Amino acid sequence: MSIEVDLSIDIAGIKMQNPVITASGTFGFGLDYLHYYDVNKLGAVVVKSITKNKREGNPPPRIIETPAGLLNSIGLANPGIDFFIKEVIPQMDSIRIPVIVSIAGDEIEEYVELASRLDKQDRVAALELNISCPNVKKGGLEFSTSAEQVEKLTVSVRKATSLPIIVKLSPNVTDIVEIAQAAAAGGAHALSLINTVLGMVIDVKMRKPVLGNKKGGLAGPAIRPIAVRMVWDVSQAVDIPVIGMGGICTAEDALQFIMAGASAVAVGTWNFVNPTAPLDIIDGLKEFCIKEGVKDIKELIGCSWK
Amino acid sequence: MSIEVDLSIDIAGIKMQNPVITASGTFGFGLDYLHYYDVNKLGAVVVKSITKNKREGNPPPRIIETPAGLLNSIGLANPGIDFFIKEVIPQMDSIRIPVIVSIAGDEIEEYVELASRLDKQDRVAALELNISCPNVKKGGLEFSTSAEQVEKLTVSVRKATSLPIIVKLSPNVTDIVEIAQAAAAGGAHALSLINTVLGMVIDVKMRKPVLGNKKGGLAGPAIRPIAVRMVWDVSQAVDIPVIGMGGICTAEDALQFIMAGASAVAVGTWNFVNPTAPLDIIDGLKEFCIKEGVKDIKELIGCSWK
Amino acid sequence: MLKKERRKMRVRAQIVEHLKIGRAYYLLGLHAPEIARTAEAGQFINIRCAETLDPLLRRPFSFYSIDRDAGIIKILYEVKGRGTEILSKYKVGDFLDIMGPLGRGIDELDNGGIQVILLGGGVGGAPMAALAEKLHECGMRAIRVLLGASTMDRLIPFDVFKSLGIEVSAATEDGSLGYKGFVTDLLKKQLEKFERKDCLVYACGPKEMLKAAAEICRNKGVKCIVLMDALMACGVGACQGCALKVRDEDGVETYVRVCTEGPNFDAREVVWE
Amino acid sequence: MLKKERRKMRVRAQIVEHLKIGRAYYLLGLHAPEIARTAEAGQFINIRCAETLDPLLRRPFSFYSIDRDAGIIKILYEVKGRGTEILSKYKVGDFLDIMGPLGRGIDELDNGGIQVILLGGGVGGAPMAALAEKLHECGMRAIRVLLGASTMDRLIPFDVFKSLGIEVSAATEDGSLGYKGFVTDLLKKQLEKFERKDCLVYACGPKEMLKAAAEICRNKGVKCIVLMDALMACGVGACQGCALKVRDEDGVETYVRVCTEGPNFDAREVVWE
Ligand SMILES: Cc1cc2nc3c(=O)[nH]c(=O)nc-3n(C[C@H](O)[C@H](O)[C@H](O)COP(=O)(O)OP(=O)(O)OC[C@H]3O[C@@H](n4cnc5c(N)ncnc54)[C@H](O)[C@@H]3O)c2cc1C
Ligand SMILES: Cc1cc2nc3c(=O)[nH]c(=O)nc-3n(C[C@H](O)[C@H](O)[C@H](O)COP(=O)(O)OP(=O)(O)OC[C@H]3O[C@@H](n4cnc5c(N)ncnc54)[C@H](O)[C@@H]3O)c2cc1C
Ligand SMILES: Cc1cc2nc3c(=O)[nH]c(=O)nc-3n(C[C@H](O)[C@H](O)[C@H](O)COP(=O)(O)O)c2cc1C
Ligand SMILES: Cc1cc2nc3c(=O)[nH]c(=O)nc-3n(C[C@H](O)[C@H](O)[C@H](O)COP(=O)(O)O)c2cc1C
Ligand code: FES
Ligand code: FES
Repeated sequence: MSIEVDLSIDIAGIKMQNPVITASGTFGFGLDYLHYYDVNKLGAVVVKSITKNKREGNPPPRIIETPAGLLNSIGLANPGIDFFIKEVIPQMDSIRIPVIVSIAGDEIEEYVELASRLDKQDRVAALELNISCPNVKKGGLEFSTSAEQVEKLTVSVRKATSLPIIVKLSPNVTDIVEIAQAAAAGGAHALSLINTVLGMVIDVKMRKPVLGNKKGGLAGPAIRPIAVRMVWDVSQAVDIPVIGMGGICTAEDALQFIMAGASAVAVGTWNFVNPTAPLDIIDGLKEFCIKEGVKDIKELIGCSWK
Repeated sequence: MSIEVDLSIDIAGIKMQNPVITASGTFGFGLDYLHYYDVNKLGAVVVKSITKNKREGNPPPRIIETPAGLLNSIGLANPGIDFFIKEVIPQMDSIRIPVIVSIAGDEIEEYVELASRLDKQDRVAALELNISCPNVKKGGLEFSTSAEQVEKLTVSVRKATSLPIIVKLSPNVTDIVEIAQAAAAGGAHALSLINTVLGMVIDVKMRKPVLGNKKGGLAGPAIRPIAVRMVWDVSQAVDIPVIGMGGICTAEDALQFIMAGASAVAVGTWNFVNPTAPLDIIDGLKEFCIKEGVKDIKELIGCSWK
Repeated sequence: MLKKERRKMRVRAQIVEHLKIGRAYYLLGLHAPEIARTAEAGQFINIRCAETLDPLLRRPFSFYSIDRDAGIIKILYEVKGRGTEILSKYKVGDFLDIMGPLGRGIDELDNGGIQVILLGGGVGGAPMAALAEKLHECGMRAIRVLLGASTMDRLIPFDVFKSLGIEVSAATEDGSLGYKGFVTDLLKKQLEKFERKDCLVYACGPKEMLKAAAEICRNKGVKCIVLMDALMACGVGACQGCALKVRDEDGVETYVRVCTEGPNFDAREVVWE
Repeated sequence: MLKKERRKMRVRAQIVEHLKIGRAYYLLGLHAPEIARTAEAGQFINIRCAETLDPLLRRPFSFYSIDRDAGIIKILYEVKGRGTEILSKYKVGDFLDIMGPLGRGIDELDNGGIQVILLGGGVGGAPMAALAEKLHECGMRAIRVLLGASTMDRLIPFDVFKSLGIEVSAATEDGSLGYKGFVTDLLKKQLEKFERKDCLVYACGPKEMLKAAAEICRNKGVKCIVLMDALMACGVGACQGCALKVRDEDGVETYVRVCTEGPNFDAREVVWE
């Protein structure tokens, strides 16, 4: 009964053995989960967003659970590009799958500098531009909500590196398609969506927001229908591949994104609950394909609207 | 121990004995729940959106459960204004609290016509302009995402009626504050937020969207943090009162909205699960005030940022 | 109408019986005298299966039996997804938050002379048990029950019908019990045998089965009442979520609410899509 | 470091004991030999309390006792909210999805000569039980345990300590058992009695208590290790959610992860806000 199923996928030259990757910020530098399973079974790893300088991040509390969701205001806490290149990359020897490095900045120049420095790193398979982190006051929201800025940023970064560029979009916009098209026009090789949805929880006993940073980004299963809708809209409007994410827990969830038009999917918040979920999802995708007689998972990409 | 707590609130001349109302579209015409409890204990009732002509609504399936949420594409199914005035209003005799009538249209002229017809109805305490229903192709989204259109609409409706006007805002925008300010500038007496968040669920067995209308609006606890964030932002930016809604189930949830700046709160999806929730919330608000020594709930409005 | 609807209520009902039936079904008995008092065959209750927000909504289940004297109602359910999975974990003595009785009961039963066929596919047979009891109570004796399922494990129990002296014929797709094939084949045969039109068919089960039954009955000129399924949010008529397309005599199509105007409909009105 | 962390794992552990303790706490015993093998006092496990998506995250609980030979670990927990409420419903024989051992264990125990005080506020006393066992195992005899709570029902059981021959002093805010007042008052008195600085205090409990204990120890020049609480998402260092502000010797402030760099910290490093 067991037929061969082709789960492999090539996104902008990033060759993945399967379409299941980890979402930035939920998997550290790919090292924290090495103890739980063989990370090399994934399609790729996306690391926590890196900035030029070390960032301490936002004051705690930084996370609060919401109904089927997680609100966070980590604030891009990361050791900075120097430490990343000197200390983290050498530790990544045991990771043999593509490593996608997420970068974030306050200004275009910062992205450009990060990109050109990472350009020289062999271990880096692609760059993801995090233009949509809602937890940074400067930059952040501006980039992600202005089509013009997004295009300009993408063009600038492309000039600085020959690495494939993935632009990660924010859901906190009136028209995500417009932003997606701007990124594509700027030369993005692929798009990631969605980042977190702006939200807030108030502690009624203290009469103030729970999070130290007041607002945070909502992730997890709660936002899944929002993410599926956006992947559906964007993937029909652009010619570059889309990496879908937002509340993916199971193979069925992953299939929703693939059928909505995603070429690959990323697991975020659910890693925290079930660290081996990405593996379960890979198995589940294979099983689905076998049962449904699908020889190549690529047949399913966008099949709900094609 | 039992001190007197003042829960009453006056929103744009709508005098409510307490700040707990029902959200449009989740309480029918206030008649379906008459069997479960005394609806007259609520602050007010908002009825299902009415359009000029009878609308059959969207093809089924119209609802699908999501993690801690409900995605719906009812499509404004309603019997139209004639039937509403002739058949429904007379049945509302047993309702002695303010009845707020939600109206929706494809064009400004339709809103104006609905407003002027309802202007003459004694049973109607106020109008809520549903400019944000994501389930109608024409109109709907356009109004709600354009500050200019929202202001124009509000100005036009104000001319047609002396009833207080509540503009209900959509969360599917980059900057809800801008839209809120436009409604205020146009003469809105109050704002309701939020309406549902655009979303989609795909049936992976059928390889197509579950809902007959493909996309729907996400409501329920899942969207609560998004709603609280928007109430927080909007209520600090405008001088008119805000009615908060989105995933309210308990008194604690209601307090989150009040502390974020809402003068009243509406219960939507949760009515379906717990029809007496609005009463439990009223009791819970009173209890909270007693415990915390709050004599007038109005003291709590916006207290998390004041 | 309002008077009738006033009977709807929300109660915490104690579980008095909870048994696994065959490999796929559970029988759940609830002490809910206020609901039992007015409940009718064909109506349903809306159960809150979980205390958490996921799954969020209540789940609808038809009455399988109604014992007014004892104040006990029963449902027969299949574990389909998360709601019923959680429901199956409850123990005798636990309490459940239920709303009911919801929907219209079946009330066209006075025509004593008529021959009645009760058709149930899978767990769709459940409401037929309550209906059989009601018909029997009304003095109706010309009742036949046709039950179908993919395999014998998925047939609902026959005992309720047998204890009323009602004949049951079964069909399984794999032939593990009774006729091998679809239960609608049995319906066809039965209607051919009758050769008379003053027969009334009640049917509940998967949509495809209902559609087939509707067509068979239409061809024979026999009236068929179908109990329709729909995804429901409120169950009380407030949300318009459970829309079903129907066509009136003039061919005008409108949507009706399964939870309020139904769940039982004349099959000729239903627009099968 | 990597080698040590490799010991972390995720297992389905069977419940071997589940008792209500007093009015507020539960004792939960789990058969998890792989985790018990390497678990250290001061570390914790992350339990998936519900199978649904609400509550979503795991919940962290410190080891209350570790029995390597039997492969059994125990936690003592308080029902605080929905997660622990659901947890309390599990029965002996059920399985739980747990991750562990997480965080750093307490490993500064070799200095045999030192006098140790274990300070626990409310359910914060739980990890002190595992610590007492470990200290005793290491041959340490100069141990005193100070437990505090609002009322006697909320004191953790003394038996673990008593069976090791360790003296326990209790304080309750309402005076229902032991000293009437804060357990930090007892700490102050104890430290005054000692009049020596080669004493080590371990403390776990509400933030206000830890802050007070830290100050008392600082004034006396006594080292104090605090077990910090934090809202956690991953528990393994990946999310940066459990940030705690610390200040190094040069006064430089940074955030560390309670789940990875902690949960135990030198109280002098913690920036109390
Ligand atoms: C009026 C009425 C009476 C019913 N009576 C019975 C009965 O007596 N016994 C019985 O076993 N079942 C009955 N059902 C169906 C029952 O409500 C569903 O099986 C149940 O809601 C599934 O819940 P779940 O959480 O286990 O499944 P979910 O996890 O919600 O879904 C599992 C699968 O079932 C489908 N499903 C979910 N809800 C429904 C629904 N309301 N109707 C149809 N499919 C659904 C989903 O699309 C999915 O494919 C009745 C339904 C209606 C509308
Ligand atoms: C390293 C560590 C070890 C712990 N060890 C124990 C232990 O041995 N025994 C024990 O009873 N508890 C322990 N806790 C606390 C325990 O994790 C929380 O009480 C539990 O997560 C509450 O879950 P809940 O779903 O019942 O409450 P929720 O419904 O999530 O919340 C109820 C209340 O508790 C607060 N809360 C929720 N999660 C936490 C948390 N992680 N820390 C502090 N407050 C929280 C919420 O803000 C809210 O006010 C420990 C926490 C940490 C970080
Ligand atoms: C704790 C946390 C930290 C995150 N950090 C980042 C980040 O540094 N860069 C980024 O692009 N996205 C970040 N994200 C967003 C995720 O990558 C992902 O886009 C989002 O969480 C939606 O997926 P999910 O619902 O599966 O978590 C973070 C999300 C969480 C929950
Ligand atoms: C089934 C359903 C129907 C709705 N119909 C309407 C409507 O007709 N007009 C309107 O303004 N809002 C409508 N809404 C939106 C609600 O009024 C409310 O704004 C939204 O659901 C958020 O609140 P909740 O999370 O408490 O449900 C509807 C919501 C649901 C779930
Ligand atoms: S389920 Fe809400 S109207 Fe039928
Ligand atoms: S809880 Fe995720 S880093 Fe500590």
